[in-house]
Amino acid sequence: MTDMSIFVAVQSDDFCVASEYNELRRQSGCGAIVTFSGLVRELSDNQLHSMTLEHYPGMTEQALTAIAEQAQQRWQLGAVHLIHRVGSLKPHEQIVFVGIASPHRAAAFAAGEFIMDYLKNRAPLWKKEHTSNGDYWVEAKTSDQHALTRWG
Amino acid sequence: MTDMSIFVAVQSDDFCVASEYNELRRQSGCGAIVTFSGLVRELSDNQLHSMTLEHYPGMTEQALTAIAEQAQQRWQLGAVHLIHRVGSLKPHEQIVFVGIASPHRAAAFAAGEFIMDYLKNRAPLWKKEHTSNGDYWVEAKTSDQHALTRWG
Amino acid sequence: MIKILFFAALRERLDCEQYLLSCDGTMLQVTDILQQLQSRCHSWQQELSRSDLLCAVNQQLVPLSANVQDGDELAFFPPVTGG
Amino acid sequence: MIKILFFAALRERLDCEQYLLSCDGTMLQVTDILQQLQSRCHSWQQELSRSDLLCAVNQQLVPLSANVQDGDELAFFPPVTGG
Repeated sequence: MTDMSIFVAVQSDDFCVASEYNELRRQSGCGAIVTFSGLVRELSDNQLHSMTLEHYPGMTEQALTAIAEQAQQRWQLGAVHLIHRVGSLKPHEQIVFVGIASPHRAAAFAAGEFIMDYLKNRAPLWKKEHTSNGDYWVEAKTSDQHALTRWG
Repeated sequence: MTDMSIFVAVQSDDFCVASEYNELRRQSGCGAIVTFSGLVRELSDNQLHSMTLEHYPGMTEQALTAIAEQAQQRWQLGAVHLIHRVGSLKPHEQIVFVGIASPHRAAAFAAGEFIMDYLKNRAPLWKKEHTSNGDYWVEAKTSDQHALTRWG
Repeated sequence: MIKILFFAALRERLDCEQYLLSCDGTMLQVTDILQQLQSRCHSWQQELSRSDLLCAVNQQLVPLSANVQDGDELAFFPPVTGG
Repeated sequence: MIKILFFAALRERLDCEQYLLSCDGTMLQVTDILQQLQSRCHSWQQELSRSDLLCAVNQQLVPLSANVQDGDELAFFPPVTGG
Protein backbone atom coordinates (compact mmCIF):
# COMPACT_ATOMS: atom_id res chain seq x y z
CA MET A 1 0.00 0.00 0.00
CA THR A 2 1.65 3.19 -1.14
CA ASP A 3 -0.53 5.96 0.24
CA MET A 4 -3.67 6.85 2.12
CA SER A 5 -6.43 9.09 0.89
CA ILE A 6 -9.57 10.61 2.31
CA PHE A 7 -12.43 11.95 0.22
CA VAL A 8 -15.30 13.74 1.99
CA ALA A 9 -18.32 15.42 0.41
CA VAL A 10 -21.50 17.04 1.73
CA GLN A 11 -23.85 17.61 -1.18
CA SER A 12 -27.49 17.83 -2.22
CA ASP A 13 -26.79 15.86 -5.41
CA ASP A 14 -27.14 12.10 -5.44
CA PHE A 15 -23.97 10.00 -5.45
CA CYS A 16 -23.07 6.98 -7.57
CA VAL A 17 -21.91 3.92 -5.64
CA ALA A 18 -20.39 2.39 -8.80
CA SER A 19 -18.12 5.42 -9.35
CA GLU A 20 -17.04 5.44 -5.72
CA TYR A 21 -16.35 1.71 -5.82
CA ASN A 22 -14.26 2.05 -8.97
CA GLU A 23 -12.19 4.80 -7.34
CA LEU A 24 -11.66 2.70 -4.21
CA ARG A 25 -10.60 -0.26 -6.35
CA ARG A 26 -7.82 1.81 -7.87
CA GLN A 27 -6.11 2.06 -4.46
CA SER A 28 -3.04 -0.16 -4.73
CA GLY A 29 -2.34 -2.95 -2.27
CA CYS A 30 -5.93 -3.22 -1.08
CA GLY A 31 -7.55 -6.65 -1.09
CA ALA A 32 -10.76 -5.61 0.65
CA ILE A 33 -13.38 -3.01 -0.17
CA VAL A 34 -16.35 -2.43 2.11
CA THR A 35 -19.14 -0.02 1.25
CA PHE A 36 -22.08 1.12 3.34
CA SER A 37 -25.03 3.00 1.89
CA GLY A 38 -27.85 4.43 3.94
CA LEU A 39 -31.21 4.91 2.23
CA VAL A 40 -34.37 6.77 3.24
CA ARG A 41 -36.70 4.10 4.64
CA GLU A 42 -40.44 4.31 4.23
CA LEU A 43 -42.50 4.58 7.37
CA SER A 44 -45.26 2.02 7.78
CA ASP A 45 -48.31 2.74 5.56
CA ASN A 46 -46.24 4.87 3.18
CA GLN A 47 -46.78 7.91 5.36
CA LEU A 48 -43.41 9.45 4.59
CA HIS A 49 -43.58 11.96 1.75
CA SER A 50 -40.05 13.27 2.05
CA MET A 51 -37.28 14.12 4.44
CA THR A 52 -35.16 17.23 4.89
CA LEU A 53 -31.55 16.93 5.95
CA GLU A 54 -30.37 20.08 7.70
CA HIS A 55 -26.70 20.52 8.54
CA TYR A 56 -24.13 22.95 9.87
CA PRO A 57 -22.24 24.04 6.74
CA GLY A 58 -18.51 23.95 7.28
CA MET A 59 -18.66 22.00 10.51
CA THR A 60 -20.18 18.94 8.81
CA GLU A 61 -17.27 18.64 6.39
CA GLN A 62 -14.77 19.10 9.24
CA ALA A 63 -16.52 16.56 11.44
CA LEU A 64 -16.68 13.93 8.69
CA THR A 65 -13.02 14.48 7.81
CA ALA A 66 -12.02 14.15 11.47
CA ILE A 67 -13.95 10.88 11.76
CA ALA A 68 -12.29 9.48 8.62
CA GLU A 69 -8.88 10.51 9.99
CA GLN A 70 -9.58 8.78 13.29
CA ALA A 71 -10.44 5.60 11.40
CA GLN A 72 -7.18 5.85 9.46
CA GLN A 73 -5.27 6.15 12.73
CA ARG A 74 -6.91 3.03 14.14
CA TRP A 75 -6.71 0.72 11.14
CA GLN A 76 -4.51 0.18 8.12
CA LEU A 77 -6.64 1.75 5.42
CA GLY A 78 -5.86 2.70 1.85
CA ALA A 79 -8.76 5.00 1.10
CA VAL A 80 -11.85 6.32 2.82
CA HIS A 81 -14.72 7.90 0.88
CA LEU A 82 -17.47 9.55 2.88
CA ILE A 83 -20.43 11.31 1.28
CA HIS A 84 -23.48 12.72 3.03
CA ARG A 85 -26.40 14.31 1.26
CA VAL A 86 -28.33 17.30 2.59
CA GLY A 87 -31.59 18.96 1.55
CA SER A 88 -34.78 17.25 0.48
CA LEU A 89 -34.83 13.46 -0.02
CA LYS A 90 -37.62 11.08 -1.00
CA PRO A 91 -38.16 7.50 0.25
CA HIS A 92 -35.61 5.05 -1.22
CA GLU A 93 -33.14 7.80 -2.03
CA GLN A 94 -29.52 7.42 -0.96
CA ILE A 95 -28.50 9.50 2.10
CA VAL A 96 -24.98 8.49 3.03
CA PHE A 97 -22.08 6.52 1.59
CA VAL A 98 -19.00 5.16 3.34
CA GLY A 99 -16.40 3.30 1.29
CA ILE A 100 -13.23 1.76 2.64
CA ALA A 101 -10.32 0.18 0.77
CA SER A 102 -7.91 -1.74 2.98
CA PRO A 103 -5.34 -4.52 2.72
CA HIS A 104 -7.48 -6.57 5.14
CA ARG A 105 -11.19 -7.29 5.43
CA ALA A 106 -11.37 -7.00 9.23
CA ALA A 107 -9.98 -3.46 9.09
CA ALA A 108 -12.31 -2.50 6.24
CA PHE A 109 -15.43 -3.72 8.07
CA ALA A 110 -14.38 -2.23 11.42
CA ALA A 111 -13.56 1.16 9.89
CA GLY A 112 -16.92 1.24 8.08
CA GLU A 113 -18.82 0.56 11.30
CA PHE A 114 -16.68 2.98 13.30
CA ILE A 115 -17.27 5.79 10.82
CA MET A 116 -21.03 5.25 10.75
CA ASP A 117 -21.22 5.05 14.56
CA TYR A 118 -19.31 8.31 14.96
CA LEU A 119 -21.17 10.02 12.13
CA LYS A 120 -24.49 9.16 13.81
CA ASN A 121 -23.33 10.78 17.05
CA ARG A 122 -20.92 13.54 16.06
CA ALA A 123 -21.73 14.95 12.64
CA PRO A 124 -24.04 18.02 12.77
CA LEU A 125 -26.86 16.69 10.61
CA TRP A 126 -30.56 16.56 11.45
CA LYS A 127 -33.45 14.78 9.76
CA LYS A 128 -36.96 16.18 9.54
CA GLU A 129 -39.66 13.86 8.25
CA HIS A 130 -42.58 15.20 6.24
CA THR A 131 -45.44 12.75 6.73
CA SER A 132 -49.18 12.50 6.17
CA ASN A 133 -49.55 13.41 9.84
CA GLY A 134 -47.27 16.44 9.83
CA ASP A 135 -43.59 17.32 10.03
CA TYR A 136 -41.42 15.79 12.72
CA TRP A 137 -37.78 16.12 13.67
CA VAL A 138 -36.31 12.64 14.02
CA GLU A 139 -35.34 11.81 17.61
CA ALA A 140 -31.81 10.61 18.31
CA LYS A 141 -31.69 6.91 19.18
CA THR A 142 -30.08 5.68 22.36
CA SER A 143 -28.94 2.61 20.38
CA ASP A 144 -26.77 4.96 18.30
CA GLN A 145 -25.24 6.41 21.45
CA HIS A 146 -24.59 2.96 22.87
CA ALA A 147 -22.92 1.89 19.62
CA LEU A 148 -20.09 4.33 20.39
CA THR A 149 -19.11 2.65 23.64
CA ARG A 150 -17.58 -0.34 21.89
CA TRP A 151 -14.84 1.82 20.37
CA GLY A 152 -13.47 2.72 23.80
CA MET B 1 -39.70 -5.55 4.71
CA THR B 2 -41.85 -7.87 2.66
CA ASP B 3 -39.58 -10.81 1.84
CA MET B 4 -36.12 -12.27 2.09
CA SER B 5 -34.00 -13.40 -0.80
CA ILE B 6 -30.70 -15.18 -1.27
CA PHE B 7 -28.68 -15.13 -4.47
CA VAL B 8 -25.57 -17.31 -4.69
CA ALA B 9 -23.26 -17.78 -7.67
CA VAL B 10 -19.97 -19.56 -8.29
CA GLN B 11 -18.59 -18.46 -11.63
CA SER B 12 -15.44 -17.86 -13.63
CA ASP B 13 -16.86 -14.65 -15.11
CA ASP B 14 -16.27 -11.34 -13.41
CA PHE B 15 -19.13 -9.75 -11.49
CA CYS B 16 -20.37 -6.17 -11.49
CA VAL B 17 -20.70 -4.53 -8.08
CA ALA B 18 -22.93 -1.78 -9.51
CA SER B 19 -25.48 -4.32 -10.79
CA GLU B 20 -25.49 -6.19 -7.49
CA TYR B 21 -25.89 -2.95 -5.57
CA ASN B 22 -28.81 -1.87 -7.74
CA GLU B 23 -30.53 -5.22 -7.15
CA LEU B 24 -29.99 -4.95 -3.39
CA ARG B 25 -31.39 -1.41 -3.41
CA ARG B 26 -34.65 -2.70 -4.86
CA GLN B 27 -35.32 -4.70 -1.68
CA SER B 28 -38.15 -2.86 0.04
CA GLY B 29 -37.91 -1.69 3.63
CA CYS B 30 -34.12 -1.76 3.72
CA GLY B 31 -32.30 1.35 4.91
CA ALA B 32 -28.81 -0.16 4.93
CA ILE B 33 -26.75 -1.83 2.24
CA VAL B 34 -23.30 -3.21 2.99
CA THR B 35 -21.06 -4.67 0.31
CA PHE B 36 -17.75 -6.46 0.64
CA SER B 37 -15.48 -7.15 -2.31
CA GLY B 38 -12.31 -9.18 -2.12
CA LEU B 39 -9.63 -8.50 -4.73
CA VAL B 40 -6.46 -10.36 -5.71
CA ARG B 41 -3.64 -8.54 -3.91
CA GLU B 42 -0.21 -8.21 -5.41
CA LEU B 43 2.65 -9.82 -3.57
CA SER B 44 5.59 -7.56 -2.77
CA ASP B 45 7.82 -6.87 -5.81
CA ASN B 46 4.96 -7.73 -8.20
CA GLN B 47 5.89 -11.40 -8.06
CA LEU B 48 2.34 -12.62 -8.48
CA HIS B 49 1.51 -13.42 -12.10
CA SER B 50 -1.88 -14.98 -11.48
CA MET B 51 -3.90 -17.11 -9.11
CA THR B 52 -6.01 -20.20 -9.67
CA LEU B 53 -9.15 -20.73 -7.60
CA GLU B 54 -10.00 -24.42 -7.36
CA HIS B 55 -13.29 -25.50 -5.83
CA TYR B 56 -15.54 -28.47 -5.19
CA PRO B 57 -18.33 -28.05 -7.75
CA GLY B 58 -21.72 -28.53 -6.21
CA MET B 59 -20.52 -28.38 -2.63
CA THR B 60 -19.33 -24.77 -2.99
CA GLU B 61 -22.79 -23.57 -4.02
CA GLN B 62 -24.39 -25.55 -1.17
CA ALA B 63 -21.89 -24.27 1.40
CA LEU B 64 -22.34 -20.63 0.35
CA THR B 65 -26.13 -20.95 0.40
CA ALA B 66 -26.01 -22.53 3.86
CA ILE B 67 -23.84 -19.68 5.16
CA ALA B 68 -26.22 -17.07 3.72
CA GLU B 69 -29.17 -18.88 5.31
CA GLN B 70 -27.43 -18.95 8.68
CA ALA B 71 -26.91 -15.19 8.43
CA GLN B 72 -30.60 -14.70 7.64
CA GLN B 73 -31.52 -16.71 10.73
CA ARG B 74 -29.31 -14.56 12.95
CA TRP B 75 -30.19 -11.10 11.65
CA GLN B 76 -33.11 -9.32 10.05
CA LEU B 77 -31.95 -9.21 6.45
CA GLY B 78 -33.80 -8.36 3.28
CA ALA B 79 -31.42 -9.77 0.69
CA VAL B 80 -28.07 -11.51 0.60
CA HIS B 81 -26.00 -11.72 -2.59
CA LEU B 82 -22.92 -13.93 -2.54
CA ILE B 83 -20.69 -14.44 -5.56
CA HIS B 84 -17.36 -16.28 -5.68
CA ARG B 85 -15.19 -16.57 -8.74
CA VAL B 86 -13.20 -19.67 -9.65
CA GLY B 87 -10.51 -20.37 -12.23
CA SER B 88 -7.64 -18.10 -13.20
CA LEU B 89 -7.46 -14.56 -11.80
CA LYS B 90 -4.90 -11.79 -12.22
CA PRO B 91 -3.76 -9.25 -9.61
CA HIS B 92 -6.43 -6.57 -8.91
CA GLU B 93 -9.23 -8.79 -10.21
CA GLN B 94 -12.35 -9.27 -8.10
CA ILE B 95 -12.60 -12.64 -6.30
CA VAL B 96 -15.61 -12.49 -4.04
CA PHE B 97 -18.67 -10.31 -3.44
CA VAL B 98 -21.00 -10.21 -0.45
CA GLY B 99 -23.92 -7.80 -0.50
CA ILE B 100 -26.45 -7.35 2.28
CA ALA B 101 -29.66 -5.29 2.34
CA SER B 102 -31.18 -4.88 5.78
CA PRO B 103 -33.49 -2.53 7.65
CA HIS B 104 -30.61 -1.76 10.05
CA ARG B 105 -26.94 -1.00 9.57
CA ALA B 106 -25.68 -3.08 12.52
CA ALA B 107 -27.33 -6.21 11.07
CA ALA B 108 -25.98 -5.48 7.59
CA PHE B 109 -22.39 -5.07 8.81
CA ALA B 110 -22.55 -8.08 11.14
CA ALA B 111 -24.02 -10.34 8.46
CA GLY B 112 -21.35 -9.28 5.97
CA GLU B 113 -18.56 -10.10 8.41
CA PHE B 114 -20.21 -13.35 9.49
CA ILE B 115 -20.57 -14.54 5.90
CA MET B 116 -16.95 -13.74 5.04
CA ASP B 117 -15.67 -15.40 8.23
CA TYR B 118 -17.62 -18.58 7.52
CA LEU B 119 -16.78 -18.55 3.82
CA LYS B 120 -13.07 -18.35 4.68
CA ASN B 121 -13.36 -21.43 6.91
CA ARG B 122 -16.15 -23.54 5.42
CA ALA B 123 -16.46 -23.04 1.68
CA PRO B 124 -14.43 -25.58 -0.37
CA LEU B 125 -12.25 -23.17 -2.31
CA TRP B 126 -8.47 -23.16 -2.58
CA LYS B 127 -6.07 -20.56 -3.95
CA LYS B 128 -2.89 -21.39 -5.81
CA GLU B 129 -0.51 -18.55 -6.52
CA HIS B 130 1.59 -18.50 -9.67
CA THR B 131 4.64 -16.38 -8.90
CA SER B 132 8.07 -15.60 -10.31
CA ASN B 133 9.43 -18.15 -7.84
CA GLY B 134 7.03 -20.96 -8.67
CA ASP B 135 3.50 -22.11 -7.88
CA TYR B 136 2.31 -22.26 -4.29
CA TRP B 137 -0.92 -23.29 -2.61
CA VAL B 138 -1.97 -20.54 -0.21
CA GLU B 139 -1.81 -21.65 3.42
CA ALA B 140 -4.89 -21.23 5.59
CA LYS B 141 -4.50 -18.43 8.14
CA THR B 142 -5.01 -19.05 11.83
CA SER B 143 -6.45 -15.51 12.02
CA ASP B 144 -9.29 -16.70 9.78
CA GLN B 145 -9.96 -19.63 12.11
CA HIS B 146 -9.93 -17.36 15.16
CA ALA B 147 -12.37 -14.99 13.47
CA LEU B 148 -15.05 -17.71 13.72
CA THR B 149 -14.91 -17.91 17.51
CA ARG B 150 -16.65 -14.56 17.96
CA TRP B 151 -19.85 -15.94 16.43
CA GLY B 152 -20.25 -18.49 19.22
CA MET C 1 -18.68 40.00 18.98
CA ILE C 2 -19.60 36.35 19.33
CA LYS C 3 -21.74 34.79 16.59
CA ILE C 4 -24.21 32.25 17.97
CA LEU C 5 -25.95 29.77 15.64
CA PHE C 6 -28.91 27.53 16.36
CA PHE C 7 -29.87 24.47 14.32
CA ALA C 8 -32.74 22.11 13.57
CA ALA C 9 -35.51 21.70 16.18
CA LEU C 10 -33.77 24.17 18.49
CA ARG C 11 -33.63 26.80 15.75
CA GLU C 12 -37.35 26.34 15.14
CA ARG C 13 -38.33 26.43 18.82
CA LEU C 14 -36.27 29.54 19.51
CA ASP C 15 -37.39 30.99 16.19
CA CYS C 16 -33.82 32.17 15.77
CA GLU C 17 -31.08 31.14 13.38
CA GLN C 18 -28.32 33.48 14.38
CA TYR C 19 -27.71 35.74 17.37
CA LEU C 20 -24.90 38.24 17.79
CA LEU C 21 -23.62 38.84 21.28
CA SER C 22 -21.33 41.73 22.01
CA CYS C 23 -18.39 40.79 24.08
CA ASP C 24 -16.05 43.05 26.06
CA GLY C 25 -13.01 40.92 25.38
CA THR C 26 -12.99 38.94 28.62
CA MET C 27 -12.84 35.17 28.41
CA LEU C 28 -16.20 33.54 29.01
CA GLN C 29 -17.43 29.99 29.50
CA VAL C 30 -20.18 28.63 27.26
CA THR C 31 -22.30 28.29 30.42
CA ASP C 32 -22.04 32.07 31.04
CA ILE C 33 -23.40 32.75 27.57
CA LEU C 34 -26.13 30.18 28.02
CA GLN C 35 -27.23 31.97 31.18
CA GLN C 36 -27.46 35.27 29.33
CA LEU C 37 -29.50 33.66 26.55
CA GLN C 38 -31.77 31.81 28.97
CA SER C 39 -32.64 35.09 30.70
CA ARG C 40 -34.17 36.47 27.47
CA CYS C 41 -37.55 34.79 27.90
CA HIS C 42 -39.33 31.74 29.21
CA SER C 43 -39.07 29.67 26.03
CA TRP C 44 -35.33 30.38 25.64
CA GLN C 45 -34.93 29.48 29.31
CA GLN C 46 -36.65 26.17 28.67
CA GLU C 47 -35.03 25.22 25.37
CA LEU C 48 -31.49 26.15 26.38
CA SER C 49 -31.53 24.20 29.63
CA ARG C 50 -32.24 20.83 28.00
CA SER C 51 -29.81 18.22 29.23
CA ASP C 52 -29.16 16.89 25.69
CA LEU C 53 -28.12 20.29 24.31
CA LEU C 54 -24.94 20.05 22.22
CA CYS C 55 -22.46 22.85 21.69
CA ALA C 56 -19.73 23.64 19.18
CA VAL C 57 -17.10 26.38 19.37
CA ASN C 58 -15.52 27.26 16.04
CA GLN C 59 -17.17 24.18 14.53
CA GLN C 60 -15.73 21.71 17.04
CA LEU C 61 -17.94 19.85 19.51
CA VAL C 62 -17.09 21.00 23.05
CA PRO C 63 -18.51 20.53 26.55
CA LEU C 64 -20.49 23.44 28.01
CA SER C 65 -17.55 24.18 30.29
CA ALA C 66 -15.46 25.25 27.27
CA ASN C 67 -14.17 28.80 26.90
CA VAL C 68 -15.30 31.30 24.28
CA GLN C 69 -13.78 34.59 23.30
CA ASP C 70 -14.40 37.57 21.07
CA GLY C 71 -14.64 36.50 17.42
CA ASP C 72 -15.59 32.91 18.12
CA GLU C 73 -18.43 31.13 16.38
CA LEU C 74 -20.63 29.36 18.89
CA ALA C 75 -23.40 26.93 17.99
CA PHE C 76 -26.11 25.14 19.94
CA PHE C 77 -28.10 22.20 18.59
CA PRO C 78 -30.08 19.11 19.55
CA PRO C 79 -28.64 15.56 19.35
CA VAL C 80 -27.64 14.85 15.76
CA THR C 81 -29.63 12.44 13.57
CA GLY C 82 -27.70 12.13 10.31
CA GLY C 83 -26.60 8.93 8.62
CA MET D 1 -19.36 -48.17 -4.38
CA ILE D 2 -18.13 -45.06 -2.59
CA LYS D 3 -16.75 -42.21 -4.71
CA ILE D 4 -13.82 -40.47 -3.04
CA LEU D 5 -12.65 -37.06 -4.25
CA PHE D 6 -9.44 -35.21 -3.42
CA PHE D 7 -8.90 -31.49 -3.88
CA ALA D 8 -6.19 -28.85 -4.16
CA ALA D 9 -2.77 -29.53 -2.60
CA LEU D 10 -3.94 -32.95 -1.40
CA ARG D 11 -5.06 -33.93 -4.91
CA GLU D 12 -1.65 -32.93 -6.23
CA ARG D 13 0.35 -34.71 -3.54
CA LEU D 14 -1.66 -37.93 -3.89
CA ASP D 15 -1.64 -37.49 -7.64
CA CYS D 16 -5.25 -38.59 -7.55
CA GLU D 17 -8.49 -36.73 -8.25
CA GLN D 18 -11.02 -39.49 -7.75
CA TYR D 19 -10.90 -42.94 -6.22
CA LEU D 20 -13.65 -45.56 -6.28
CA LEU D 21 -13.90 -47.86 -3.32
CA SER D 22 -16.08 -50.93 -3.48
CA CYS D 23 -18.25 -51.33 -0.45
CA ASP D 24 -20.07 -54.44 0.74
CA GLY D 25 -23.02 -52.51 2.06
CA THR D 26 -21.98 -52.34 5.70
CA MET D 27 -21.90 -48.96 7.41
CA LEU D 28 -18.39 -47.57 7.74
CA GLN D 29 -16.82 -44.64 9.53
CA VAL D 30 -14.72 -42.16 7.56
CA THR D 31 -11.78 -43.23 9.72
CA ASP D 32 -12.13 -46.84 8.47
CA ILE D 33 -11.86 -45.64 4.88
CA LEU D 34 -8.94 -43.38 5.72
CA GLN D 35 -7.11 -46.40 7.15
CA GLN D 36 -7.67 -48.36 3.96
CA LEU D 37 -6.41 -45.46 1.85
CA GLN D 38 -3.41 -44.83 4.11
CA SER D 39 -2.32 -48.45 3.69
CA ARG D 40 -1.89 -47.96 -0.07
CA CYS D 41 1.59 -46.44 0.13
CA HIS D 42 3.87 -44.28 2.19
CA SER D 43 2.87 -40.95 0.63
CA TRP D 44 -0.85 -41.68 1.03
CA GLN D 45 -0.13 -42.73 4.63
CA GLN D 46 1.59 -39.41 5.22
CA GLU D 47 -0.84 -37.12 3.40
CA LEU D 48 -4.00 -38.68 4.80
CA SER D 49 -2.89 -38.55 8.42
CA ARG D 50 -2.43 -34.78 8.51
CA SER D 51 -4.22 -33.28 11.49
CA ASP D 52 -5.74 -30.48 9.39
CA LEU D 53 -7.40 -32.85 6.90
CA LEU D 54 -11.01 -31.88 6.18
CA CYS D 55 -13.73 -34.25 5.10
CA ALA D 56 -17.13 -33.94 3.41
CA VAL D 57 -19.78 -36.62 3.00
CA ASN D 58 -22.31 -35.89 0.27
CA GLN D 59 -20.93 -32.35 0.05
CA GLN D 60 -21.41 -31.52 3.73
CA LEU D 61 -18.45 -30.93 6.05
CA VAL D 62 -18.35 -33.72 8.67
CA PRO D 63 -15.95 -34.89 11.37
CA LEU D 64 -13.84 -37.98 10.60
CA SER D 65 -16.05 -39.95 12.98
CA ALA D 66 -18.99 -39.61 10.56
CA ASN D 67 -20.60 -42.62 8.90
CA VAL D 68 -20.43 -43.42 5.19
CA GLN D 69 -22.41 -45.92 3.22
CA ASP D 70 -22.67 -47.39 -0.26
CA GLY D 71 -23.44 -44.70 -2.82
CA ASP D 72 -22.07 -41.82 -0.76
CA GLU D 73 -19.72 -39.20 -2.17
CA LEU D 74 -16.78 -38.69 0.15
CA ALA D 75 -14.19 -35.91 -0.21
CA PHE D 76 -10.92 -35.08 1.50
CA PHE D 77 -9.19 -31.75 1.25
CA PRO D 78 -6.81 -29.36 3.00
CA PRO D 79 -7.98 -26.28 4.96
CA VAL D 80 -9.90 -24.00 2.61
CA THR D 81 -8.46 -20.69 1.42
CA GLY D 82 -11.20 -18.96 -0.57
CA GLY D 83 -12.53 -15.47 -0.09
